[in-house]
Amino acid sequence: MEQQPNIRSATPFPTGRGQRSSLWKEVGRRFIKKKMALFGLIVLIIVFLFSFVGPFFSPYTTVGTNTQAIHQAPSLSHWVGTDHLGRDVLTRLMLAGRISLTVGLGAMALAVTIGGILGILAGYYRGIVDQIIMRLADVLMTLPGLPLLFIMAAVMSEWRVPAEQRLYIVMVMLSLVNWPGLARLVRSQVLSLREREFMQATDALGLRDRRKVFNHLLPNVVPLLIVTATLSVGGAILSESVLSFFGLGVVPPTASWGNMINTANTLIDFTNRPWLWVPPGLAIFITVIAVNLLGDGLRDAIDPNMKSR
Amino acid sequence: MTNKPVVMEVNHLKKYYETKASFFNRQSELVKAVDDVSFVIHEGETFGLVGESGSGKSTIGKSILNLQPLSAGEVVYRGKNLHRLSKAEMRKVRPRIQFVFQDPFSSLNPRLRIGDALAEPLLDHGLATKKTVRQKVLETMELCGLPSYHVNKFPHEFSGGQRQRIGIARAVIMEPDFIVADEPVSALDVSIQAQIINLFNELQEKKKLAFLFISHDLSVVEHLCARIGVLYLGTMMELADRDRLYENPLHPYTKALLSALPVPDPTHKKERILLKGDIPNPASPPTGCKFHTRCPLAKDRCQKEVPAFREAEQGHFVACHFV
Amino acid sequence: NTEMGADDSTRSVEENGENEEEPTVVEDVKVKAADPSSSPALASNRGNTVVVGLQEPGGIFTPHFNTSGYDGNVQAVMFPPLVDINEKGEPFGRLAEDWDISEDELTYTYYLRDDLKFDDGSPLTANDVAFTVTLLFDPDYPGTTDLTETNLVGGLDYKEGDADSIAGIHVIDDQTIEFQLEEPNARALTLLGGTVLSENYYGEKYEKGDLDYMSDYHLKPLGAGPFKFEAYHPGEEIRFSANEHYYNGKPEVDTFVYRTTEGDSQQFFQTGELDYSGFVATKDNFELLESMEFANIDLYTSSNYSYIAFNHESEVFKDPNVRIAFNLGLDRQAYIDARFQGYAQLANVPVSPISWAYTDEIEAFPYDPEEAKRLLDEAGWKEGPDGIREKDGQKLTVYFFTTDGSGSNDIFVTLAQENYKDIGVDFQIEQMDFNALLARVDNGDHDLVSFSTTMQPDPHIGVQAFHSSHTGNTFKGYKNEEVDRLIEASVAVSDLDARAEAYHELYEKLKEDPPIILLNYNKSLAATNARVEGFEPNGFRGISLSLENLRVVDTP
Amino acid sequence: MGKPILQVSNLRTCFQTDEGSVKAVDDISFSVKQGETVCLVGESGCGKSVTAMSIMGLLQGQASVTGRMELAGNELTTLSKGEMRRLRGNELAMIFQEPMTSLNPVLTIGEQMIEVLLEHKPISKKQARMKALELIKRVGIGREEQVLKSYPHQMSGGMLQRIMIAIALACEPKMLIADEPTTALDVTIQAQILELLKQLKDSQGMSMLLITHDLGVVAEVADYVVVMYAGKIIEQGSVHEIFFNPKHPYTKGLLQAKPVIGQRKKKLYTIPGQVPPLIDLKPSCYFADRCSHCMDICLDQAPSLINDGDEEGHRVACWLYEKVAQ
Amino acid sequence: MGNYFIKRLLYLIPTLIGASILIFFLYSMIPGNFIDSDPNLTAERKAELYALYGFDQPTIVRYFVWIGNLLKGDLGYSLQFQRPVSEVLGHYIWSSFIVAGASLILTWGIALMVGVVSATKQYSFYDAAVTVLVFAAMATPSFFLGLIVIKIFAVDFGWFPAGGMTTSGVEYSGFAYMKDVLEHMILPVLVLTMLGIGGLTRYFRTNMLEVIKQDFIRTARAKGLREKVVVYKHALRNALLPAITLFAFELPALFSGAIITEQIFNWPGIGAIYMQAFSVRDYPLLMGFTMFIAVLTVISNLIADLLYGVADPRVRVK
Ligand SMILES: Nc1ncnc2c1ncn2[C@@H]1O[C@H](COP(=O)(O)OP(=O)(O)OP(=O)(O)O)[C@@H](O)[C@H]1O
Ligand SMILES: Nc1ncnc2c1ncn2[C@@H]1O[C@H](COP(=O)(O)OP(=O)(O)OP(=O)(O)O)[C@@H](O)[C@H]1O
Ligand SMILES: [Mg+2]
Ligand SMILES: [Mg+2]
Repeated sequence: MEQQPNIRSATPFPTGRGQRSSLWKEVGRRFIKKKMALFGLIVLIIVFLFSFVGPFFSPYTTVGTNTQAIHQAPSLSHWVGTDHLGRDVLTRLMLAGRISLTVGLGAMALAVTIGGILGILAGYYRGIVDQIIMRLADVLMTLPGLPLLFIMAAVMSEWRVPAEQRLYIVMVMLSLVNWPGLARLVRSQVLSLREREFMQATDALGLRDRRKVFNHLLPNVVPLLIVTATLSVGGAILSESVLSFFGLGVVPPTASWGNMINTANTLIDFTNRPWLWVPPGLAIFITVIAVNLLGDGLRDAIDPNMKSR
Repeated sequence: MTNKPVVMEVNHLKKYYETKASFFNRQSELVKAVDDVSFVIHEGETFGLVGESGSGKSTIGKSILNLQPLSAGEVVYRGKNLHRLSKAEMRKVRPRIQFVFQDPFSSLNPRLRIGDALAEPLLDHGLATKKTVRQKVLETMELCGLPSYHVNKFPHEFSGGQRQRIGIARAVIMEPDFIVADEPVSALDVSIQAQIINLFNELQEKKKLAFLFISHDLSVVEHLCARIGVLYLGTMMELADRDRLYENPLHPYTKALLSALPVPDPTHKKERILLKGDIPNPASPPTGCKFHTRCPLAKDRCQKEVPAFREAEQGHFVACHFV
Repeated sequence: NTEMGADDSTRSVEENGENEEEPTVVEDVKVKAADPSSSPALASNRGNTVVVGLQEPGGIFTPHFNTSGYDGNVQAVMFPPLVDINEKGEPFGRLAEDWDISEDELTYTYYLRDDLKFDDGSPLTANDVAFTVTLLFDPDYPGTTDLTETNLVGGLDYKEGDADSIAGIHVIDDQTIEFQLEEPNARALTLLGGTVLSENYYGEKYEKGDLDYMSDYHLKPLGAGPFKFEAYHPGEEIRFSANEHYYNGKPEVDTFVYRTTEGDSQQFFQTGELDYSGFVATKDNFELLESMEFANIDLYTSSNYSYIAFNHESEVFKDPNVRIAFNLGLDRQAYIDARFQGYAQLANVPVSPISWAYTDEIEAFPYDPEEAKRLLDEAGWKEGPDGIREKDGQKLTVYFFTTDGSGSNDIFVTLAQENYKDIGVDFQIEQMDFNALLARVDNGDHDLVSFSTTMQPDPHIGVQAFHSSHTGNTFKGYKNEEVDRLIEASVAVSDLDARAEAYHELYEKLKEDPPIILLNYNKSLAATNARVEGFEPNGFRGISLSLENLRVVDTP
Repeated sequence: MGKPILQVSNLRTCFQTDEGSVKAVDDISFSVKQGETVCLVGESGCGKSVTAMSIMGLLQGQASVTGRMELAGNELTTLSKGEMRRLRGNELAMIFQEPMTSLNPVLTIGEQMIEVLLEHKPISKKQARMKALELIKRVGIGREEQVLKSYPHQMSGGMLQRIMIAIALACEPKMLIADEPTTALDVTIQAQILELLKQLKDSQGMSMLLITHDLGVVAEVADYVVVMYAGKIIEQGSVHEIFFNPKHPYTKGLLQAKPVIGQRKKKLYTIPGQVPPLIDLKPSCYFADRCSHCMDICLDQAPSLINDGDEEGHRVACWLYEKVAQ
Repeated sequence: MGNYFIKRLLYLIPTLIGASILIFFLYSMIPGNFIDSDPNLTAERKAELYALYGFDQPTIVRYFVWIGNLLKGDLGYSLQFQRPVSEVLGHYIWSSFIVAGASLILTWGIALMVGVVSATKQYSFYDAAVTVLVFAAMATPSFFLGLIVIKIFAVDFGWFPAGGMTTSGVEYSGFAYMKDVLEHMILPVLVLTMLGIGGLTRYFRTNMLEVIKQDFIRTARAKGLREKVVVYKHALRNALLPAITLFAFELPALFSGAIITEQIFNWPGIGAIYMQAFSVRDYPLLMGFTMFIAVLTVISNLIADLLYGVADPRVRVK
């Protein structure tokens, strides 16, 4: 553990108190100016609080089936009604949020990590490393996504994974499908960064590879990663719901927004019991919009076109 | 002329780029960016390289410092053939030979503070410890005319001239004995230009550095360089001491350059040699003397024969049939 | 208020589980359309054509060769068997006018109707029957009809040896055919008296041991049913026209269409694309159909049922008391009520209540968690610190495999998990598609697995797999000599009363050593656009028997 | 020299940015006479290009432009969008700073030249083509047929710069704004282009506003010089006056800093410091903190542009001279 | 050209070999097979059938048999349909194609329009409204969108058929048939379009906003060109360039069917068939289809590169 490639360790100049604006502070300042993005952030925070803190305020338990109170319309005791097992939809909505948000963020983080690292490696080392990584990505990209998920779901279920961990497998599956595209994106960015003069400058200074990659390449790929990441969060939440549609997502009775909508997959529920599908639908919609607004804002804030003057 | 030791010796340097002519035409074109150029630079000397945009100046600079592979020729730095060194050996030599990039902004990592950018190579090469590095960075910044309060700023917070000085500081801080400075002033306006020229003069005096100074501005080069080479389409056209070159240019291209240089004096109406035509495509350079398409003196012979690069007077080399 | 009504019908179970009231199960009913004239124009303008929804078949319309059950539905339109079964599960003659079973039950003689014709006008004779049975014993036969069970004399010689014909088949004359069995088997009547392939047509290129050529005929069926094949548009529809050569006379309807529908077909019936459609029997669907005033509704009990099978090779379930505890510990009635709201019935024996073999004298296991706990304790499964039972340091965790846990089908898994947790069982749910489920059950990866039977024309189908000699994998490891004997007895005679008695005894035995957890008998819900008359779906054969009686009436 | 063809008065251009309001051009006035070449000089970022763009009316939606700009009697700020459009490229043309990026990469040179002619002149396509060929010849590029069919990337920087000039000249404008038309070029090519512009001025009586920071170029082509610093005009006068009698310390500094062949010095003169950021400037002389003659008043009051009396048209904005005038 | 093309084609080989290996082994890892899907089979019968279909051989051997047949152009024989895979695909792919094609055209058309308007009226009400709508479409699960559309347009209003490709029970031909199919197409196309439009619209908007900032647009304005000419001739053309790659990427999607949408609308497309084949483990069909898509993907990547080169005069592939 001697020489960790740590960006901060190389900083003998701790940012002084105040006055001088650091890059991130400036990003923050610009970000706050973007009203839409700020709005997105606030909404997202609310959604998080709703999901992770909300259930503590609910009088209903996590599973709490009650076969005497099925399909009740919204009332004072059940603000958004009950489902086909008499469970409180609001409580389930909050709990489902934990799953959906975790899957969304987790799948995104994984895909971004895998795609980011492989993309950087491919772009930086080129040659054989590039060939191997990119051919792998090509091959994965030739497989249509949904079938691939199916296959993996079937295989994983054979490996008897405990129910609590299914969630993580869904995340892994989604990120496995998504990384090749991201790796491509990052790679092309790195290829062009490589040609930038500041990378040539690191050559001229004779820096070690590790330093080049971690101190110079990585920070410049981060904005791209942030934007793709925020864009893919929504996608992942939706994909989880698609997996649920085919019974491949999280295992019931665990709720996710996706499988909550699924319980209303007949025209009868659709027409007669909107409280079953409107809340989770709205939750996904709001989250996706919030995350995308946030992504747009972050991109703008981080990429100020680097105006020279 | 000088008996100072040679720092850098460039022999028959060639650098060809392969480019694809068009998408469906797979026959790649060979851009002869640098075509057989030789010169030496002595200790403490500033060698100027002039020539219009695209004539191969930066390419020479980068090739010398082994920032890109060569097509042919050799570069010898204090007895070591740079392009034959192993990766580890090269890393040892790196701090001794430095490069100041043409475009200071693009050669600085936009997300690295200046202090870190300067400290990083020192730490990486073990030339300073974490304790001493700060002092060293601040000293160098001072030397290059950057007040110490800039140390925590990001590149985009500087003006062009300041950035250029950061680039210079980054080279100087390694205490090299040879620096390639690639057009450090041509993108700047006059007052900043002047600051940098002054800085170079000072450094050279204080640290006895050898420079390869690349520029296309003859008036700047005159201020700085002891010897000057004139490049046209990757080929050296003329090479001489400063005074000889400016007082007695031999090559018609050098003459044209000097005469075309606008003089900041509205009353000065001088005779100007107007060249005709455009700079030829470097992928299909003219046969014979590369300059013949624009040369006022061109004869049939120039189309066919490549003029030799010969010593016309003592220490004054030129490649022209008519000198 | 209908919501209240639902509450009334939902039964509540008191803590002690004793104070049970009879559950309310909705009676089978037929409801006439309130306003036939409200039929959508799309249907009313269709003329003398009837359209029925069907899941996409595989496109193999040769009987015995299909791989998908939906192909079977298509075949049923064109291929009547010699002997069919009626709505009570009793055999009756179709192509065969009558049959004889010898005293020793080893000789089966079928008497075909006079003048039988395939739909191209060619005659249908006993030779065709012989050809069909022979074909099914061909070593290269790739389908799933398995006649070895009938113990036909010479069948195995043909299949595995080099006999070039089957010794037990005797064509007496064009209308009479006789089969010789080695041992009696009550099922032989319908198995041998199945659908008939034309020898002239399907057998033209037949050579023993090579059936590859058959695939050329899969999309060009030649049958003798009420309708003959017209056209197949994969993914869209299969079109039939009335068969003038049908033995019961040409049907009134000119054209019959099976239209492909996946999953929910409500919208298609509602918009008039379908004249007849089956629905999942639920309160929701029933009410919905009532609200469509042009719909004749038919609620009937099907011959299938749902159950949960144990993995009998698992140590946990070797002890019959543990299996009984699992039966007692599950509040099946609550599940059925929540899921079907009265539109299904708790199963007590492994045969449908519409079958002649059914009895209500054997009681279903009650919901009795206390007794379940006691049995588990007795079996050595003691409650651990986390509430989950343990034995020899091993937790009582069971893996339950199911295909339908998603969407609104999560009712069972959710409730079962709660119920079993109450008695100290950690119930883990594994959801997968049917094929994977079967493969993994084959491997014995499961502890419990949920199944629903197909329609069961014979009660034997429901129990045959409990026989220890049965090599099917689901009940591998289940062995009870008494049960074996009773199963054998139930097919040893062909008299239905005698068989019924044998079954009752068997069911009693099975309750003591339960191989499965019975869940529910299903009901089926069907709706007909009132412009069509004659649909009489039954729990054994669906609509196939009534197709020949269809009639389009002008809605007033 | 004739009457003023372009009269700019009190032009102010402000950009609203996230950081605040950028006064890129701050209350400037000048005029260009018929057939005259006015040079706009100043350090990088002092607002030269923005001035040009404001006159062209190309900043709509991005910046607030106020003031009066009169072109041959037409008040540009009151023109409708359509009228302004008809004027642009026709009577008022502009050459942009960066030829490489200023031409559409996916259209041929020909298309881009012809479309402007078709837009403004009542001629047929064929005639427009002929005219385009002629223009290419005029700016000194041979092989005109071939050039017409080429895409921008197939041309060198110098050729593109001349094509930009050709496009600007296509409709024979009365007024040409050339924004650093030679910065990217080699001195030999630069000389060619300056020569061409001079010829046009003489042959067509075209007026020109030339933006540059190269004092050599100014000396060669300008009749009149306007010196800008941080969005303001700090000095203006005839080319002679500016070069031989500069008043403002900044102008003086600029002239001194320029290295001149044959006049080698040990150390070049430099102006210390740098241009202040243009955001939220307080009233003061913006040059004050770099000025060696800085006085108290310079720090809290902006000097106005005054006529220094010496010669018609030589004006300077500096407190040093304000005092003299008083 | 020729040389380069051959080189590119050669590059495809390792990718396709990799894809074939991955496809084959992934599918072979799925539990279950065709024969297992009948629970009533006895073990003996099962073993017989295994041998009959060759399932009893080692995976490697089966891979080589499969790839060998593939190389001969034989995609295999569908177990479920008892017909050659190519024949089955040939039938269903086209019905998927017409829906996907129609929706592709619509999606691109609308995305283009939105891009143009957003670029010319950035931050306007219109821009904001479109953005929200686009996000809404992006945020709706496909099956759900399908349900909504069926409920509203088919059941309640009865404007369009609820599903299928033709009206059953009637025999149309010629123009009437086309009209019938067209009517049935509307809803699935609508759903597919709404699903696809989100990303693309964002993409075009960004592209247009990027292009409109470029210097040459300023030049075009300085030339006094009409705004329409500036936007459509100068800006749009450049904004479309990077989309060409994207367009080629969409090609395989044209043939791969929309599993969920097709299922919901009963559209006789390859997506629905894929699901069905999956549920009975019709491996020859599954693998044949997946391989077909893999080949298409690889080819369209190639086409994308080539097209880009044709469309953008600047492109010089290094
Ligand atoms: N990576 C490259 N690939 C292909 N051609 C190149 C490459 N780099 C430079 N060239 C070509 O080589 C020639 C010389 O380029 P170089 O950058 O050395 O010119 P320069 O003299 O430094 O010009 P400038 O004054 O504009 O910096 C030019 O024609 C250029 O187009
Ligand atoms: N769109 C814009 N938004 C905000 N600020 C701008 C914008 N365009 C220009 N500016 C600012 O206006 C000032 C003047 O810019 P301008 O381009 O006119 O400088 P210039 O004198 O032409 O410089 P150069 O010699 O480098 O071309 C600069 O500080 C610049 O940052
Ligand atoms: Mg250069
Ligand atoms: Mg400018």
